[in-house]
Amino acid sequence: MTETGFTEALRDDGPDEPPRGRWRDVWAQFARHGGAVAGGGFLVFVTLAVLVGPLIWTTDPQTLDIRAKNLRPIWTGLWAADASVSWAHPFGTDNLGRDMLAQMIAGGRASLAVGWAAMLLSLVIGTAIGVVAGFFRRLDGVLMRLTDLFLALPILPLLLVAVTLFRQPLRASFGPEGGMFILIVAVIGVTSWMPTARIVRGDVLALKEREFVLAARSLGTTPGRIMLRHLLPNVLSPIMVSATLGLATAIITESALSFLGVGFPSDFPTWGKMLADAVPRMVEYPERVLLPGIAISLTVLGVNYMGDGLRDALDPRIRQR
Amino acid sequence: MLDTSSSSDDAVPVARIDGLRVMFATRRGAIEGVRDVSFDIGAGETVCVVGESGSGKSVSALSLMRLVEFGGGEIAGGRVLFDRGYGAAPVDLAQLDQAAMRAIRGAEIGMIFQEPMTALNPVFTIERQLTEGLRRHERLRRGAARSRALELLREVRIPEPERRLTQYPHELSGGMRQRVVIAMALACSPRLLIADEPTTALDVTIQAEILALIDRLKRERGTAVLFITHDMGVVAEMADRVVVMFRGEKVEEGPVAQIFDDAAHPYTRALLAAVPRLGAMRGTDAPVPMPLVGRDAVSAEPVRGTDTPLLEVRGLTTRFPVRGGLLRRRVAQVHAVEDIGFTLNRGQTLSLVGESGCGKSTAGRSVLRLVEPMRGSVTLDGQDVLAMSGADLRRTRARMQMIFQDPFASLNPQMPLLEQVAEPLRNFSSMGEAEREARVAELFDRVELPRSFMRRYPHELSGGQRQRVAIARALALEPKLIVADEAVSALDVSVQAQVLNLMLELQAELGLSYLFISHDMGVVERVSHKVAVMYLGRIVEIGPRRAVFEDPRHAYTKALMAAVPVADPRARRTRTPSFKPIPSPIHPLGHEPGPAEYAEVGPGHFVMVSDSGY
Amino acid sequence: ERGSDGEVRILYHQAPSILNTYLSSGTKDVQAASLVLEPLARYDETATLVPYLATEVPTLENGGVSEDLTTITWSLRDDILWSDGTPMTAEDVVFSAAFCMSPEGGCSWRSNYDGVADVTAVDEHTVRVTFDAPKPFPYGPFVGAQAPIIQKAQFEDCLGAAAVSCTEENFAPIGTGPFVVTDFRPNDVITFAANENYRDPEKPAFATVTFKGGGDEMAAARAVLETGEYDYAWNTQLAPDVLDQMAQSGEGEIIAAFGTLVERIEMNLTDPSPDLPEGERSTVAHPHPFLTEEPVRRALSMAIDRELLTEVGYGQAGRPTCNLVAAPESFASDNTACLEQDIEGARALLEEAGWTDSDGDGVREKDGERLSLVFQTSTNAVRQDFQALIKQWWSEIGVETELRNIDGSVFFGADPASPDTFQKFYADVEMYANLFDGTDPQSYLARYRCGEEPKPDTQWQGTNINRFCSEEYDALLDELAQTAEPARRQEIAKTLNDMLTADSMVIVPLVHRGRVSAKSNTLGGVVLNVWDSELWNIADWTREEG
Amino acid sequence: MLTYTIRRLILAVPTLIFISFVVFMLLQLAPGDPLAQVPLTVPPEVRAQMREALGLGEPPLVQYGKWLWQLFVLEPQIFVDWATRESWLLGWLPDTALYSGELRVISWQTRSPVLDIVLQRLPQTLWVVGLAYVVGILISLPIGIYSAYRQYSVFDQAGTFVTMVGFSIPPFFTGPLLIVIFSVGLGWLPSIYDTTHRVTDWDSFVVQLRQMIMPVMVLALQITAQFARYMRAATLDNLRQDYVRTARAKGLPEAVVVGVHVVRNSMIPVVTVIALGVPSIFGGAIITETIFKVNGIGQLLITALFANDLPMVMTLTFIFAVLIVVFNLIADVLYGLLDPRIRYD
Ligand SMILES: Nc1ncnc2c1ncn2[C@@H]1O[C@H](COP(=O)(O)OP(=O)(O)OP(=O)(O)O)[C@@H](O)[C@H]1O
Ligand SMILES: Nc1ncnc2c1ncn2[C@@H]1O[C@H](COP(=O)(O)OP(=O)(O)OP(=O)(O)O)[C@@H](O)[C@H]1O
Ligand SMILES: [Mg+2]
Ligand SMILES: [Mg+2]
Ligand code: NI
Repeated sequence: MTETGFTEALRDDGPDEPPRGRWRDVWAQFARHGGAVAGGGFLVFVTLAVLVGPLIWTTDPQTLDIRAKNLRPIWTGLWAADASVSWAHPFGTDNLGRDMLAQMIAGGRASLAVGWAAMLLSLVIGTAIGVVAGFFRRLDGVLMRLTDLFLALPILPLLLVAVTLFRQPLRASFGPEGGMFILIVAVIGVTSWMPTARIVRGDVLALKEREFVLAARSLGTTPGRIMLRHLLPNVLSPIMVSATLGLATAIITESALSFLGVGFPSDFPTWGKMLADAVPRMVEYPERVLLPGIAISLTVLGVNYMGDGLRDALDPRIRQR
Repeated sequence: MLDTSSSSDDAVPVARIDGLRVMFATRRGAIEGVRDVSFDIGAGETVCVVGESGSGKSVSALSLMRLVEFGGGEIAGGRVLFDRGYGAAPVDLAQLDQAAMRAIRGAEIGMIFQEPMTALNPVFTIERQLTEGLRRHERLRRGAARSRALELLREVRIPEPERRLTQYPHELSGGMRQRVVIAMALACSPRLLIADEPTTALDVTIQAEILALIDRLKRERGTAVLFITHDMGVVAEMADRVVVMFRGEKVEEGPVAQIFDDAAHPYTRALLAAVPRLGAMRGTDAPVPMPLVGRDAVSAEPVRGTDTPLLEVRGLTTRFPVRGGLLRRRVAQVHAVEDIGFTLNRGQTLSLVGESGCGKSTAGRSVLRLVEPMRGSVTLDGQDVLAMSGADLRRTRARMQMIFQDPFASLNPQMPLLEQVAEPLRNFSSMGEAEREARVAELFDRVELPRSFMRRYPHELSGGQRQRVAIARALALEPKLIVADEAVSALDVSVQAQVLNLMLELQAELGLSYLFISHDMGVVERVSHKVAVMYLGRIVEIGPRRAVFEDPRHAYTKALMAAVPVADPRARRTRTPSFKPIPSPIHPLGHEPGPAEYAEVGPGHFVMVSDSGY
Repeated sequence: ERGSDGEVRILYHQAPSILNTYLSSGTKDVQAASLVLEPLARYDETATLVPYLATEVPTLENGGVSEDLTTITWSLRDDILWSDGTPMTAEDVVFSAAFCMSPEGGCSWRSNYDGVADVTAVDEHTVRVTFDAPKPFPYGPFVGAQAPIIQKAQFEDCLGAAAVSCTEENFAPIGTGPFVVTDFRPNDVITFAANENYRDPEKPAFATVTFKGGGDEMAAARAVLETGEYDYAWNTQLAPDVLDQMAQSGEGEIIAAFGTLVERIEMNLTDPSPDLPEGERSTVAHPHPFLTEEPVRRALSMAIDRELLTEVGYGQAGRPTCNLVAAPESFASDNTACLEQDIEGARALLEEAGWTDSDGDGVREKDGERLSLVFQTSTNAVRQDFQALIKQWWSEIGVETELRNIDGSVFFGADPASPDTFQKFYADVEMYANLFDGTDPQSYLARYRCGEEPKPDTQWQGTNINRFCSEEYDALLDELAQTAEPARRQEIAKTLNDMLTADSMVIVPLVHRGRVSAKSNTLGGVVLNVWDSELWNIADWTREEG
Repeated sequence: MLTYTIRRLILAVPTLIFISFVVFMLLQLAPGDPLAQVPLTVPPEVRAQMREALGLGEPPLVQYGKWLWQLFVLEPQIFVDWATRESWLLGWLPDTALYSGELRVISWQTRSPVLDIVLQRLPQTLWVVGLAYVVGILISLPIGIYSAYRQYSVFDQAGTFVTMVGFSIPPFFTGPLLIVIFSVGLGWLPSIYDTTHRVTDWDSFVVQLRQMIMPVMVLALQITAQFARYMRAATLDNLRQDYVRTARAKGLPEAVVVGVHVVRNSMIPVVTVIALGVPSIFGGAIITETIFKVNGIGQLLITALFANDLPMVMTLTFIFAVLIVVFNLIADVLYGLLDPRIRYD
C-alpha cells in the first residue's frame, strides 16, 4: 500500500459501490428470503386462483345438484375404488350436491377479502391509536383506557347491535353481500385492534425518546409529520407481526360469525364456514374439513413468512447486511 | 507490509498472538475481520492497541478469549499461545475446546468491555454478577465469595462497597459501573487483563481514575494488560508498548515513546496528527483548522468572527419536575440549568464544557426551546425566543439548528438521506421536489459528501459521513446559530478532526455561530472563541478561550484541566486523581438557590464567586 | 326394585337453568323439573290423558266436569307424599294455581290457567276449578308437565314478586315425583336421587340421575350413540345421514315420535319493504305487492319438493305434510296435494297470473314488480340447507330469493326494537316450526284471527304472523270455542286448517317434524312421549344388559 | 411503586364505571329478548307479564343504577357477612349482619344471584383454562428459547411452522377432531367433562386428569403458539446484548449464560404478556368449554348472551373488565418488579 493509501484511509470510509434503486433493493432482499418467496408465491397463487378461478371453473358454487351429493374428491379413487367420484366435481360435492371446487374458490374469495380488509382496518385503527397514545402523553391515559374498554366489550352483543343498526342501510346501498361484507369487516376490525395499539404504543414510547425524533422537532417538523414520517416506518416490524396474526384471526372470526348467524347469507360460502359446516361429517368426508382447513393454514403461514421477509426487506439496516 | 517484531523477548510472554486470522461469515460471504496479526504481551506490561473504529482491535481481543465464535466469527488461522504459568508449556487457545476455554476465561484471562452501560446484566445485583465467576472458578461458598467481592470493590475504590453489592447496575454511575466491570475481570486474579476501550464512554474525570486504577493493578500484581483504545491521550498515559492496527492488520508496533516521537508508519503519523492536544493552541485567540497529514493543506487561517452579539442568554433556568405521590404532583425538581447567562457573537463559537450531567445539553436545548426553560431570556437577533408562540417558534427554528452527539441516533434509520436533509426544506419552504433535490445536492457538496450518497440510508455510512449529513441537514435552512451538542464526541479522532475542520470552514465562510457543547477539553480548545465551564447547572467560569485555558481560576476548572490525559508519554501524571462525586441536582420544591455572582478576573473573563457546590 | 340400577345419565344440549316449572323459560327446564314435580294428570304417548296425582280424569261422563262446562272437579289420590314425607293435599293444588296466576310472578305457563275464575279445595282431597266461561276443553290447569303441583309449605313465601328471591326453593323444589334434587348447578348439571317417599315402592329403578346440560346436538348424540358415556340424549336433531352414521357404532339407538310440530313457511301478506316508513312496514296498511295473490303463493308451494326436504333434513324424524295441524290424527286434515313437486305447474300458474320473465333475467315480473323475495329463518344447519334447496327451486320457476338467517335468540325473541324478530316479519317469507301443547288445536288456530297480527300498537306482539284476515275464518273460530262435541270440533279444526293451507297457501307447511332423541342400548323402559315431558315415565326406566 | 399502584387503582374506578355504563348501554341497544327461549306456544300477554316480572319495564338508567347499587353495595355486604361468619380467615370476628335481604343481582334465566353462579363456575374454568395456560407457558417458553438460541435451525423452522399452523386452526375443528380420535375411535378419554367430579384420591385424580387432557391440549395449542413467538423474539433480542458476552467472559457454561442471564431478561416482556393474558383465563374459552361441556365461565357467558340474560352478561362483562384493568396494572407493576431499571414514581 502506498503512503497516500494509508492516509487517504483517514477520510471517511463507507461502502462505495453505487447505490441501487430502493425498490430493487427491497426486492433483492426479499428474494433472498426463501420462506418469504414461498409464502408470497402461495399468496399470489391463491389470490389468482380465487380471482380467475371462476373463469376457468365455471360451476356455480350455489347450484345444488342433489343427485350428485356427497361425491368424494377425485383422488379418493386412488385408494378406494368403490368411492363415488366424478370428474364433473374433482373436489367432490357437499351434502346438498354443491361443487366443492367452486365453493373453495368462492369461499376463498370471501375469506381472503374479509381477512385482508379486516386486518388492514384493525391495523390502521390500532396503529393510529398506538402512535397517538405513545406520542402525546396527555392522550395516553384516555386512549389506553379506551383500549381497556374495547377489550372488555362483549363481542356478540356488539355484533348484534351493529347488524341491527346498519344492516338495512348497508344492504340498501351495497346489496346483501356487499353490505354484510362491510359490516363484518368493520366489526372484526373494530374489535381486534387493541393488541396492535398496545404494542405500537410501547414501541413509540421508546422511539420518541430517540434522538432523531428530537432532531426532527428541532428542524421544525410538525407532530403530525413526525408521527407519519419518523415514527411509523420504525414501528413497521411489530405491525407486521400483528398483521400476520390479524389475518388468521380475521378469517377465523368470520367463520365464527357465520356460525352465529350474523355473517354472510347462509348460501354464501367462506372457508371458515365450510370448515365449520363440515365438522359434523368429518369422519366420513375428511376432505371437506381438510380442504378449507389447509387453505386457511397455508394462507396464514404464507402471510407469516411473507411478513418476515417483507420486514427484513423494508428495514434498510437488514437489507444491506 | 511493515513488520516490527516484538522487542521484549527476554521473558516468556503471557500471551502471544501469532498470525491471527479471523473470518466472519456474513450474508455477503466470508469477510476477514483480522488479517495476520501478531504481537505478544509480557507480564507486568501494558500493550496498547490503537486504531480506527473497525480496525480489528476488539476482534483480536475477543479471539484471545475465544469469544469471537459467539459473534459469528471463526479463527481461521494463526496461533494464540497463552502461558498458564507453573512453567508449563503455553497452550494454543485457538485449538482448545470451549469447555477448556471456560476454565481459562474469567479465571486466567479477564476482560473489561467497551460499554460499561451494557456490559452488566441489568436485572442482577452487583453481588450476584461479581461472585458468579468466583463461585465457579474458585469454588467459593456464598459467604466467602461475598467477602472476596467486597475486597475487590475496595480494590477498585468504589465508595460504600457494602451498599453497592445489593444495588443494580443502573443504580450506579457510569464510572462505578466500569469499575465493577473491572472488579469482575480481576476477580480471579487473571494473568492477562484485556481492557477493550474501558474509558471511551466516560468523563475525563472518571477516565483518569480508571486509568490510574488499571495502572496500579499492573504494577502491583504484575498482570499483563492488553489495552485497546483509539484515544492517543490515553495511550500516552498508559502504554508500555503500542500496536497500531489498520483495517484488520497490524501496521506498526513499538515502545510508546518511539511511536509518539518517531512513528515509522504514515498511518500512525496521520493518526497522531489528528489528535487535538491540549495546549496546542496556547497563545492564540482564534480557532485554527487542524493540519492533517495527507490531506490537501487546509487554510490555516484563524477564524475570527465578529463582535456583534447574535445570541444573548440571561438568567436561563431550566428545571425538570420530579413527580410523586398519589396524584403525581411535583414533589421536587431537578435543577438542570440554573441561572446561566452568556453572549455569543456572530461568526464565533462559545463552548460549554463540564462533566456528564452538569446540564450542558439541557442548556443547549433550552436555548432552542426543545425543552421549556422556567425563566430567563434568550434573545436571538434581538427577538426573544422564550416569548414566542408555537408558530413563531417554528419559524425561528429555521434560524437556529442543532447537531446531536450521536450521528446514528439522530438520523432516522428508515429514511434515505436525501429525505432527511430535505426535511427542513419541506417544513419551511415551498420548494418543488426537483428544486429540493438540487438544494440537497448542493449541501452534500458543501459538506464534501458524494452526491451518490443521497439515496443511501444512515447505516450505510461511516460515523464521520453520518455526522456530515447531520451538518448538512442543519445547514439546509442557512441558520445563523448551530447548537452542536457533543457533535464530534462519538467520532474517531481522524474523522473528528475532519468534521471539526469542516465546521470551522463553514463558520469562516457562512459566518455561523456555534454553541459548542463538549466534555473533551482538547477539542474545545481547538474550536472555541469563548468557553463556559459548567458545574451542577451553573456556569462557574466563562471567558475567552485563551484566558480560561491558560489561566483557569475556578477550582473546578483547574481540576477538569488536570484530568485530561495528555497525548504525550513524557508528560505522564503520577498522582492518583481524586474527585468529589457531583452532588445531586435534585432539590425539593421551593428551593431557590441564590443568584450566580461573578467576578471579572480579566477582560471578559468571569469566575463565579457565589457557592457553586464544588 | 328401587335404586337397584345405579345411575342413569341424561344429556340435554340445552342446560336447565331453573327447576321451578312455573318460572322456567323453556322446555329443557320443564323436562328437568318433571323428574320431581308432577301434575294431576298428563298425556301418555298416545295423547290420552292419564291420571297421575288424581284418582281419575274428570269428564262430563263421570261428572267431574259440570254440564255447563264451567267447573271441573279433581279428586286427589290420598297416598301421595311429598319427598319430605308430608302428605300432599288439596291446599297444595290450590296454591299451585295461585302461584302461577299471581300477576307479578311472571309465570311462564300462565296460559294453562286462562279463564280460571277460582280454585277451591272442597276437602282435603278434592279440588274444584271454576272457569269464568264455559270451557269445552278444561284440561289446562294441573295437566301436563307445564302445570305441576308445587308444595305450598315450601313456596308459601314465594308468591308473586317474591318468587325470584326464592333461589333455594326454585333450585330444589320438593315434589312428588320419583326423584329429588340433590345438587343443582344452573345451566350445568343436576343430580337427582331416588325419592324415598315415592308412591310406588319398587320405583324408580335408578338410584341417581345425572342430568348434564350444555354442548350441542352433535356432541349429545355422540355421547350416547358413539362413546356410550351417556344413556339418554334429548332432541338430537341432526342431519339424518350424520345420525345414521353415529348409530352404526352400536352403542345406542335413535328414537323418534311425532307431535304437533310443523316446519312451515309463512307468507307475509303485508309489505315489508324497507322503503316504507318505520311503523308501517309489514302492517296491514300496506298489502304485499304480490304475495297477496293466491296463484303466486300456490306456485311457490308447488315448487317445493317436501319429500326431498324431509329426506335431507330429518330422515326418520320427519314426514312431508300439507297441514298446519298435522297431529293428533283426529284433527289432521287429509291434504296430500302439495306433496308432489310440480315445477311445470307452478310455472304455468305464474304465467297464467300474468307473471312473465319479459326481460330474460330469469326473474318474472308483472307491472314493474319483480318476483324477488327475502327469505328469513333462524340460524340452524338444517334450516340453512332447506333455504338453499328452496331458493334453488324457486329460481327454477323464476323467483329470485335472498336468504337471510338470524340468530335464534333474536329471531324468536320479542324485542320490539329489533327488526329481525319473526313477529315483525321484515321479510317476504320466513320459515320456522311451531306446535301446540296438549292435543287440542283451538288456541293454536285462534292465532290467525283477524286483529291478532303483530303491529306497532301492540309492541309487535301478536300471533297472526301472516297478517291473515278472513271473516269466515273468525266466525268458524267462534263456533269452535262454543263446541264441545269432539267430532264437530275436529271437523271445524280441519276446515280452519285448510283455509290457512290448502285453500290459500298463506301458510306453506313443509315437514311434520318428530322428536328425535338418542338412547343407550342398555336403557330400558324408555317411551318417547311428545305430548308431555320426554322424561315422563323415568320412574319406569331400567338398566338392561346391552 | 406502591403509590403508583394505588394511584392506578384509584384511576381504575371511574374507568370501570364508564366501561360498565358503555357495556350496559350496548346491551340495551342489542336486539334480543330474555324470553326468546320461551316456547312459541306461550301467548304474548303471558310474555308481557313475564317481562314485567323481570323488571324489564323500567327505564334503562334506573335499571343501570339498580345494578350498580346491587353490585357495589349489596354484594360486598354479603361478602363481609360471609367472611365474618364462615371464612377461616376472618371467622373469629363478630358476625356482621350488613345484608338484610334486599334483592341481589339476579340472573333472569335462573332467578338466582349471579355471583353465586359465577363462584360455582370458577373451579372448572380455573382447572381447565388455567391449566391449559400453564401447560402452554411451560411448553412454549423452552421452545421459544431454543428456537432463538438456534435461530434458523431445523428446530426453529419446524417450531415456527407448527406454531403458526396451531394458531390458524380454530378450536371448533381441533376439539371435535380430538374427540373423534380419542373418545370415539380409541375410547381412551371422555368427551364430556364432569364438573361434579371431586378429586379425593389417586383414582379420582386420574379420572380428573383424563377428562382434562383434551380441553387442556386444545387450548394449550393456541397459547403455546403465541407465547413461543414472543419468547423467541425476546430471547433473540437479549442474546445480542453485551452482558451475554460479559457472562461468557466469566467462563460461565452456556446453560447458565442462556438459562439464567438471557432467560431472566427475556422473561421481562414475556411475563407481562402472560399477565395480560390472564383475564382470558377467567373469561373462559367459550368454544372449547362448549365443545367439551366444561360449563365454566365461558359457557355461562355464552348461554347468558343467547338467553339475553342482561344481569348475568353485565356482571360477567364487568368482572372481566375489572380483571383486564387489574391485570394491566399487574403487568405494569410486574414489569417494574422484574426490571430493576423501571421505577414508577
Ligand atoms: N460479528 C461480526 N460479524 C461480521 N463482521 C464483524 C463482526 N464483528 C466484527 N466484524 C468486523 O470485523 C472488523 C473489526 O471489528 P472490531 O470490532 O474488531 O473493530 P474495533 O477496532 O474494535 O472498532 P471499534 O473501535 O469501533 O470498537 C470490522 O470490519 C467489523 O465489521
Ligand atoms: N427530561 C428530563 N427530565 C428530568 N431530568 C432531566 C431531563 N433531562 C435531563 N435531566 C437531568 O438534568 C441534569 C442535566 O442533564 P444534561 O443532559 O443537560 O447533562 P449534560 O451535561 O448534557 O450531560 P452529558 O454530558 O451526560 O450529556 C441531569 O441531572 C439529568 O439527569
Ligand atoms: Mg471495538
Ligand atoms: Mg448531554
Ligand atoms: Ni338445539
